[in-house]
Amino acid sequence: MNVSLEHYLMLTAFVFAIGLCGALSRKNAIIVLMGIEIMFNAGILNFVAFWHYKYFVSLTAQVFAIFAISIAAAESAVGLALVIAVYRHYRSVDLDEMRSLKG
Amino acid sequence: MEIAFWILSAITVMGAIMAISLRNVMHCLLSLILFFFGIAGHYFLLHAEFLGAVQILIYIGAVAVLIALATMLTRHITGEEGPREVLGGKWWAGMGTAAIIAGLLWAIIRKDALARLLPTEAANISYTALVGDIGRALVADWVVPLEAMAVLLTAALIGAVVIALEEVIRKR
Amino acid sequence: MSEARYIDELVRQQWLIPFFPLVAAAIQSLLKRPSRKLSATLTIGAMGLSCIFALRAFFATLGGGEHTEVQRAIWNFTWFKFGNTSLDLGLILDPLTAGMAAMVSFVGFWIFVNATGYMDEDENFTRFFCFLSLFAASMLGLVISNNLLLLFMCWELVGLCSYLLIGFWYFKPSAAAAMKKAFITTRIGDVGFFLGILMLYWKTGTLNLYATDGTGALQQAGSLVHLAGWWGLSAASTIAFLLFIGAMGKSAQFPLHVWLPDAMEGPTPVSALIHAATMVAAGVFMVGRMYPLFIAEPGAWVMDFVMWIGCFTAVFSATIAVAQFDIKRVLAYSTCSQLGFMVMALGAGNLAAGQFHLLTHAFFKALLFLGSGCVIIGTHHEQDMRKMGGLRKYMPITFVCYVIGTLALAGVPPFAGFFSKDEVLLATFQRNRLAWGLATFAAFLTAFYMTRQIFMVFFGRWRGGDKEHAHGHEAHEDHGHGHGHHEPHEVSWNMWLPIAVLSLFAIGFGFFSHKFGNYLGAQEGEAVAGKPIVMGLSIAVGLLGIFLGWLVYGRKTMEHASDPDPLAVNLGGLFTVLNRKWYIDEFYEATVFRFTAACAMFFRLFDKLVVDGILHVIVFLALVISQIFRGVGDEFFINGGFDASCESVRLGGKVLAKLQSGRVQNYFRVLSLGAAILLLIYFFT
Amino acid sequence: MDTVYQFLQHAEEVLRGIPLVGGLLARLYHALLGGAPEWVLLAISIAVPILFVVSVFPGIFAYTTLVERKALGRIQNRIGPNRVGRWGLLQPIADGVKLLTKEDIVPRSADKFVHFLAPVAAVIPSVLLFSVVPIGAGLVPVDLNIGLLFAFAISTASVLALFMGGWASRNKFSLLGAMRAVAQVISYEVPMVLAAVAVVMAVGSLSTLAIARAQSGGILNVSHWFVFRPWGFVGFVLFTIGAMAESARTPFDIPEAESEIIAGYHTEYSGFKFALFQLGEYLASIAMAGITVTMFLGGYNGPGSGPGFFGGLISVFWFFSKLGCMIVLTIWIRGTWPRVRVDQLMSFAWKILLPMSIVNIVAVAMWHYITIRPIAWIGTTLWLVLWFVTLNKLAATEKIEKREYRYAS
Repeated sequence: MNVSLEHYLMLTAFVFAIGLCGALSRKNAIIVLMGIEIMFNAGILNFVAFWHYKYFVSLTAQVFAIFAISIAAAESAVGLALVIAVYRHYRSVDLDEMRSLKG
Repeated sequence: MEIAFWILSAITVMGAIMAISLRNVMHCLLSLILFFFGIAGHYFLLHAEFLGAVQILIYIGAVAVLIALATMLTRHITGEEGPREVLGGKWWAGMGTAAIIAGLLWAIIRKDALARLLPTEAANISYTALVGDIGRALVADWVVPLEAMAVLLTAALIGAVVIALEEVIRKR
Repeated sequence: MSEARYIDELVRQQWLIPFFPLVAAAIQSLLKRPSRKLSATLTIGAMGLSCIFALRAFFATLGGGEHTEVQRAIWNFTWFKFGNTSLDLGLILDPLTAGMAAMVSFVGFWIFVNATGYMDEDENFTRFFCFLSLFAASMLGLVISNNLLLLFMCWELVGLCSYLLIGFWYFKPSAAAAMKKAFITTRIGDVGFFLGILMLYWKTGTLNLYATDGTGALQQAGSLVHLAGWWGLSAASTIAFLLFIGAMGKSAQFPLHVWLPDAMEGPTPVSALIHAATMVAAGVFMVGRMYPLFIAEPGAWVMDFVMWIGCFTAVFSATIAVAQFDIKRVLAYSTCSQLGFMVMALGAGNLAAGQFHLLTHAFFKALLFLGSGCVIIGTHHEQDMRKMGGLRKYMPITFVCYVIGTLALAGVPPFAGFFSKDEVLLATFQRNRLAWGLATFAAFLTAFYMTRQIFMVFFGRWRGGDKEHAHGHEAHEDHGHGHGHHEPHEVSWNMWLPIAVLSLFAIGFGFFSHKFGNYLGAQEGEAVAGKPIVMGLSIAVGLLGIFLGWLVYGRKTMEHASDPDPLAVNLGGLFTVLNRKWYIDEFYEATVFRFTAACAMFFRLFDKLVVDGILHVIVFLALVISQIFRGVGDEFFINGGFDASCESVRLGGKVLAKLQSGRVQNYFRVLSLGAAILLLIYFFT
Repeated sequence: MDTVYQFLQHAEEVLRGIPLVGGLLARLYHALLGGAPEWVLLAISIAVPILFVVSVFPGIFAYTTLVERKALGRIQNRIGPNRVGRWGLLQPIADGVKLLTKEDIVPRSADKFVHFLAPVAAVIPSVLLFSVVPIGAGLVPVDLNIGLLFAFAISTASVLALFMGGWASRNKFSLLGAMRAVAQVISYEVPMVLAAVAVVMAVGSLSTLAIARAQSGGILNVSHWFVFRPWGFVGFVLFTIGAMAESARTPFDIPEAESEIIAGYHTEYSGFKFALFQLGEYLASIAMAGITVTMFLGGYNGPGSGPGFFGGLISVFWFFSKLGCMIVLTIWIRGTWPRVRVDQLMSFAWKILLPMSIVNIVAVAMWHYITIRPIAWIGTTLWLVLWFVTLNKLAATEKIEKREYRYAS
């Protein structure tokens, strides 16, 4: 059986769901961030797979992937800085304890 | 190709699952690194070598290290979590949502209409000299997004520093 | 055409003109330890170099005076490129640019020399000179640019520098307010300017003004006339109108003039620079630069609009200037008025007259401002004319130069102002008699208030030491050194030398007026009908104004600082109105500010009543649904009294508030569910 | 890899060309591999570079330790190891045996698995680094078209090992060492990569082989080395400093500063795991030296090097000579320089090296666009010197006053 685009789509869908699951159900803010990173990576892998199987002409997909990676890096930097700032305030990275914005 | 795909996929999925399920944050991080390596391997497999190297350089060299530092700055050294602390409130809802989305994605991919749209095999073209092409594409067609990205990264850098420094300044 | 080739070569070196001040500013901003000598040397030296290059360019274009067509050399280059689009920048060298650049760098040079004396005691000497350099650099950049993008960048830089310099003494609340006022007011005009630029780009697809292949925006002005614009104008005129709004802000034309008089809160050399060489000149220069767009469509109301705005500003500001007591404020309103003259000339269709008046005015207004700076320094930071007097004896050099400047501004024949003002009046005369009449009246007022100033400041007896209480609440506490009551004295050489040099130009520059018209390539037009009338009348009103000024102020000078102004005695209430500047600021206060406040109030009420009301309705509906789902609909409808509904509103609020849990993962879950629904929709379609 | 494969395909003719023993070698080769199927040749061509890397470079490592100890000894006016074998030549083997037989101690509270994984993770990236270092004309294990980027990616991954070791040991000194290592490596990576960007810009390729090839030619195959360009010299200095800091060599050995935090991240390691850590560290440092040689010192180029069998042999000789020089240079620096302070370390990276590397990139652009060589020389040199002086002036936080020695004369 040849590896086709569908295989990659399946893989990324699965990995995306795993990341989502982690981001939604874990309590620790850092692990939630990790889950988000996993989702990001799944998305980027999708782009590269589409590129490989010639769904996109030219290098658009690769360039997009590079931008996505950069954005993810910036996002994680800011996210972690937020986690550290929150930790200084609450002495915890527990997302369930951060609810001072409760309406 | 197939063997490599299956091995890498196994590594990727295993790394992802472990990264979100292990109890110790540090172990999670190491699993995440494994996952990143798996993804980088996929990139190499897909002939996107440049992206593979970038993946290692940025995700493993920077993001993972950043997470490690953040963990050490926020947790006690072991990174252990008690059994009750792992899952947040309403974890079942989160998992349910994830399951629903996974199912839907699966269904959509399996859907005939889409499956017929997708090519099954890689076209036979050489993938050489891509790095130069990517560079040219970045500074020719994509220069405005590139500049925007530069601004964004600068802003993120400054923002991260400011956010992380804030209370230190206030104390002085 | 060897000459044309020479300027083609020269245009590639035009960038050197703003380059030197820019480098000077950069070096000064990077210096670790401020050094007065170094920064003054750098600034003045850089300006001198710029001046040399500007003069070289000027003389290169001067040779073209005999040619019929305008000598113009351009140099466009690509700034950067993305994909198939590229952003171009360009430099230009034509008489307009060359004359302007030479004037700016020359006048700027002497202003800088004067500033070394004026700012001698200031703590932030180096910061001041750094800003000055940047200011000059951006103005020179504006002048030499052949591209609206570059022009706009420099335009904004000029605005920024004026903001920084007006508020140089930012610790004074008045200065801080003035800087904000200047910035915001000009920004209003900039909106128009920017719209104009956008529209120009939209219609022509280029921002280059001229191009060698004839695709420049101004070269397409002829075709723009045939495109439709807004307000019943052609595209060319619409763009011109929008651009003129920008010029109105920058050059302080009537509705947007309010910032200029306040701008004298900055140090006096800055005022000189703003009023003479850079900031306000930018607006007029820009109109001159874009002139082909203005005249492209004959008979459009834009030109009339420009003329009447200029005319009104000229008269309006002149009347205000009559009743001011602050020596710099008089000059500030005078600048407004003179700018009105320039704009009027442009509107009347005579580019050369407007630009020529701009140049001559730059010389004598810089002279007057620097002179007033000398007076202020000589009298130990006194700005109120009522507390001056008799300075003729104490400051002879300043006095002579100041009188020359005054005569030039008043338009007395041999001086520069006469020729340029005469050109302006003539141009207006040919276009519209009423405007000409008003302008002549403004010229009369100009002569009058300048004479008033001369007599108040330099004649009579020294009233500075008069009243103790007058000095008790001294506004300028930053120089509270002990000799506030000392006699005034002559200023040092680095302050009077610039005004002496400038006064030479104020005397002699006007004789080039005829040449200048040719130089700018203006067509002589129909025969100078009515020239003798115009000229004679303008001389007459000038002399009349001086005579009246002498009659009112010179015959019997003020004795005490607290004496009322003789004019106030005669004019009564009108004088107060003039003194309060026709209550324009108060008018804005009462209208614009009130309106904003009212809007804010309205929206607050709107928020409270409508938005909250809608929210309540939503809450109510949510409650209804929730109640139905709980299967107690009957009960709700049966017991639907007032109390119950109140209670249920609260309940519904609680239900909705649950959504706002403050937990990030909740939001994330909802988001994911939304994504799931989208996927579902995708799946079933 | 490709070169080996080509060599195998034409081995007989090539071998026959060697004087004296050529015929014998060719006959030997024919007896061994004559007529072997294609896949055998392919397998051999893959195995040879791997075996080479795995065997030769650890050997170099072993004798580097000896040279280091001897040289340090001489610098400190000692003799250094001289007991085991003539001139202490067998010392590395003795050390190896000692470390292998030592008891392996794992702290009780340590995270066993990660503690075990860390030394392994330290070695793997270091070995992988060699896969893109060309050791001779056309002789590179894998000629990746992203070779340099690959090397940087791998070298950043090596920091994870230090981090894992430091964290898993459950020892505050280990953790401090790990955090220092992480901070240091992240900081120094940036100027190092940017210094390499200058070379990449000049060559126009990321392939290490192409970079080495770009430096061939000129007088004696020497004058085209990038180190003899203004920007190349600056890049060389920047890159060497960065590489030294990246592999935590003195004077940048903050992560394992004995006097401050015992031994940093490998405080709790002993025996074979400790040896692996050392191996990884030294291999990384050697590989970085190899990349430095490739990028700035002309790689395998030298008098006499070139394509063909003999040229290839000479090029290998030149490469290893230069590598040896770089190793000795690092040892020399280690023996003579004091360790920098942590804050100095950071400010040096961010205030001097980083701006300087960016300035260097501009210098390469100037070099590229100024076609008249003398002007390019003067211009780039002036530009770099100007910025160097300015940066030093700007970075100087305090004025160093003249010291007064109260007790010394």
